[in-house]
Amino acid sequence: MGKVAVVGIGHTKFGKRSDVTIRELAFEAIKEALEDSGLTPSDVGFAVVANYGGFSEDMCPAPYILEYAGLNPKGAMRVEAACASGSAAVHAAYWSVRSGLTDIALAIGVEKMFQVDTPTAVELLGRAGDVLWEFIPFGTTFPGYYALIATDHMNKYGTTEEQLAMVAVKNHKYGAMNPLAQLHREITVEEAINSRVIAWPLKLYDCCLISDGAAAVMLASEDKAKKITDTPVWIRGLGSATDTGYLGRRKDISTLQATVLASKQAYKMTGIEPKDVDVAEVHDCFTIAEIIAYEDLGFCKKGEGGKLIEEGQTYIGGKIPVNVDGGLKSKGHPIGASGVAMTAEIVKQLRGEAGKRQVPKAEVGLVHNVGAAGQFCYVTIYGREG
Amino acid sequence: MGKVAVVGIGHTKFGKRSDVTIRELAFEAIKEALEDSGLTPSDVGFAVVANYGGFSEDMCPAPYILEYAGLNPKGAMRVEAACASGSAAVHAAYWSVRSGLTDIALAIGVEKMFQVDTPTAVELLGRAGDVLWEFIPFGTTFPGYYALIATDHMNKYGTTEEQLAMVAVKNHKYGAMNPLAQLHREITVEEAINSRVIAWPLKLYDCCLISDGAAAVMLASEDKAKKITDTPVWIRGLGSATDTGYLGRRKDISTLQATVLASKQAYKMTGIEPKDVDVAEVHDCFTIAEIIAYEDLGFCKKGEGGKLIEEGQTYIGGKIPVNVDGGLKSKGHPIGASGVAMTAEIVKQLRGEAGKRQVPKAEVGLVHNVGAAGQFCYVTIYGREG
Amino acid sequence: MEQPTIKNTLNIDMEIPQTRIAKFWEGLKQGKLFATKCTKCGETYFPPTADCPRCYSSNMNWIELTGDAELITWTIVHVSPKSFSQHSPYIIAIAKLKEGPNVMAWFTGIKPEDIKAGMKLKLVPKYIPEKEKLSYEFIQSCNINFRDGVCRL
Amino acid sequence: MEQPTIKNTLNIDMEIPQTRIAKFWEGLKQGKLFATKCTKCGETYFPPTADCPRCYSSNMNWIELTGDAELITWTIVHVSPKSFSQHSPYIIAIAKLKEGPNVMAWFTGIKPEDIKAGMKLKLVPKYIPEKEKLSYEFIQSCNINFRDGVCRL
Ligand SMILES: [Zn+2]
Ligand SMILES: [Zn+2]
Repeated sequence: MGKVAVVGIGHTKFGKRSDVTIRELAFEAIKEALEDSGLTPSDVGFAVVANYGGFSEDMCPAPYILEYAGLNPKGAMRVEAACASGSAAVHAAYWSVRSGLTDIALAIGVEKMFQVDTPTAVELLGRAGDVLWEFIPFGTTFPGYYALIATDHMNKYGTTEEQLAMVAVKNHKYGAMNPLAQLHREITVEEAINSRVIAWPLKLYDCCLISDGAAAVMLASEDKAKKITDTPVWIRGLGSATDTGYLGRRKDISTLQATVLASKQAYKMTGIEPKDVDVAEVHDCFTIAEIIAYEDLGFCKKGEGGKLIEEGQTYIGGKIPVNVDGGLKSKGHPIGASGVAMTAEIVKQLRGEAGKRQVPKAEVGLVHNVGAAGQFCYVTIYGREG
Repeated sequence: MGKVAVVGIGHTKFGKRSDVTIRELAFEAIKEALEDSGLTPSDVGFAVVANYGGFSEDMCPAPYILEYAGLNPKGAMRVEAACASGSAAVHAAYWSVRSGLTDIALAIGVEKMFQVDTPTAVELLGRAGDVLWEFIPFGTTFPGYYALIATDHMNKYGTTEEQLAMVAVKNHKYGAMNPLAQLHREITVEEAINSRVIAWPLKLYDCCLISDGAAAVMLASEDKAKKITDTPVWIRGLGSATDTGYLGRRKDISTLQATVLASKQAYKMTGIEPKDVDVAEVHDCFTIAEIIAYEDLGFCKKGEGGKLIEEGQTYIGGKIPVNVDGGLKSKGHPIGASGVAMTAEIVKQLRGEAGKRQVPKAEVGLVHNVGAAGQFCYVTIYGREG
Repeated sequence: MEQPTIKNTLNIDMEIPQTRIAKFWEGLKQGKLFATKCTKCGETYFPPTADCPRCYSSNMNWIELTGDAELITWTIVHVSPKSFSQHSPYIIAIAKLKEGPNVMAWFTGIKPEDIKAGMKLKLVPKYIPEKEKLSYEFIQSCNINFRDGVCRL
Repeated sequence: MEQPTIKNTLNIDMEIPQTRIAKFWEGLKQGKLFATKCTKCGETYFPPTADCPRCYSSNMNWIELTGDAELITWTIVHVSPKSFSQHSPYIIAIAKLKEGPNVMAWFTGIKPEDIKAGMKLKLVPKYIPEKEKLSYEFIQSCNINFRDGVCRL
């Protein structure tokens, strides 16, 4: 069967975008993806919109985004997989092309979180957890979930607060180099460790941001892709898995089983091994999440994620550069947009268009996108070669 | 490329299901679909959950439904296309199988609308419209949207309140014969016409119900399907389209352009014409919607939908039996479940398992599922032959 | 015996930016109705948009509307959403503006039996200072002053 | 000049049925903690489920829990959601029940510096009659009476 490639990308500035509505914000990304691919709305066969929702006005956002971007009457749906919604949209768009039903599909991710105040944003995010048995009775928050995971990881493997802080330092360093990032400020380990506690042991600089942002990627079938662009980036492997909603139902909470399983599927589909990955975007909603992702994706052994960042191996020049766009931590984490934006960044890297943040000779890239506290995981492997 | 078949169906009792949570309700449908197909959770490759949301506790319902039904660690996503979410799930599940990424996919639709009071349900549904330019300033409701469409259709084509009532009479007749339906009461044209006004010219009996319910359908690739069952029902054609969110942006609001375009795609894919369809499930969220669907799907000429029901042509024995399960009108309309439940009903008909409501010699069936006021439309054509 | 339930409340207050069409809201305050018109393809948008869905230009001109319109369709909403419970019944209409776009708004100051498709309407700005609420509505077209939003035929 | 915005509020009150696990809530009222145990495959569920995700049986037995548990992990939530703004900071813990399942609940009556992985906890029912609120929480395991939810070591 035919291959599928990314032939166009769009990525807005992330941050507090109180200058635009969600429709205007999505339009920015869609326009850029169209221009990047040289296509027009009439070329698109199907549009998949990723949006978590609740922060913004539309309960059913897809039609309003399509109308604003002149994409009617193209078929569309919204997909949601909590913080992995963006990757779910990329996978659904991939399926629609790979199934042969359409030649060109557009995955759009968008979120406008600053339309509500912080306690409400914390509430809406907390409700991605088990509302019945965790949120309503105990007010669990997302920093809280990852703090539970962090405490367990620290107890089991001796991971330290300093190592967590080192992830933040790295991601702030690259965020400062990325004009699209929400934060442009390098930080030190000391600053991170001394920042205020959000959910112990996680502090302010361990946590991703509340963000507004949008991204869009255009996928095309093999035949079309070769006509559209000289630099297609091929989707080589895909994997997805879920884990229990109730955290207590998991045997070991210091690992995200969904990551382990989803990445195994993607590696198997491609024949690529972790050591063959040149650059990765991993889901660093919290610093501990990046450390665990190193382990669960096979970039290091279980329990050695803390050591990997301590040795600087995930910087450009290290064994496996990770989140060299700033990550969710410094670039921002507009929920529905994130997975699509990670894809756009990997495409930039494989095209060699990442400027100061370019990983030399990047041939194979990986996107790892987690939904909620590991309830969902999507892994996608991209290559310059198909 | 390989064909895809429905190999298992599940459909709960629709109605006020205050005896169960959304998880327990979805479990009923999933269990039935597994038993019907003879498969186990471990056979499932991917699960797509359709849910509009807002009425029930989980902002991110998929993981909790998967956990409750023992479907972890299978990959999953939620899809939403307003009232067409169920068909969006069937299409996404189809793609996932057709793409070759999995052999077996499960589409699950569920909604629990009775967890909120009626004014809140009206509010949440109204917010599927254009929240910025219709809902917030003018309090548009879904009966209101379809009333605007009805007024226009009546003015243009002379469609009468009696004809609208006749749709309700037919659907109540079949609902009374369907043990899974919410209402089991036949009504008369007089009763319908004299019922209280909801959004003039639509009255109580022109409007679908607030409902709780779930449905699930198991899809399999050609090879697998033949091994699983002797009565696969093949997905032969698919189409989907969108229309503008803001109703004022449409040239003609007496037609749903998305239906016209989506059905053309599906007919073209199959080579089937409207006259070849033996039985149809059409989106009768309001009686006017069924009349317009007759026209937009090509079962009669534009403007003659009222005549078609007046002549009784959409009863069993007529030219094209429509909604002989009671439709959304009498069977109920639990938003996310509806498109999946329509699929289950067509499969029953094509298997010859519809009992008293069986359309004789049904070989080709059509499912028409509209999201919001025509913002989305999904059409799917099923056949006993592939 | 009463069955146990879990009661839960979710309350969301949001603030939706209107920065890029600020002129529209200023216009309403001043009793004027503005639409946007694409400088590239000439399409007119009401509600106004800051970008053109047709040609993707973001160079839009503001044009003042006459408010002249012709009724296409209408409904009378009796069962209203929670947030409109004190307002029902209300008449919602869609009418075609002289300048092109079809617009949805309340149609006020009219008896339902007097409404007919094709009748001339006027779209007028509506400003309720005490509620700081800016909106617009249809009234019957007439020649006398309707600055206070009431049509005196 | 202040930029215009549209303010909007959405308020949802819902009531979630607990009919099929009514015995669990009655148990809490009586100071007892119940789990379900599948009669077919023997799996124990807390929070209780009316159906078994493992073998799809719906024949579940109710078993009373001892409450004995061992701490796995914990956090102290300082930044809380809107609906918990008056409660923070609070300690959330996950502990393994003697009967098998891991449970998440608040851990009360303890100083953060005294918490250690592996420590013995007791999961106890909690009933606040004036608020009609039924819940459960972890306290430090001890031999004396903890009916009022306070651990007196
Ligand atoms: Zn233009
Ligand atoms: Zn069992």
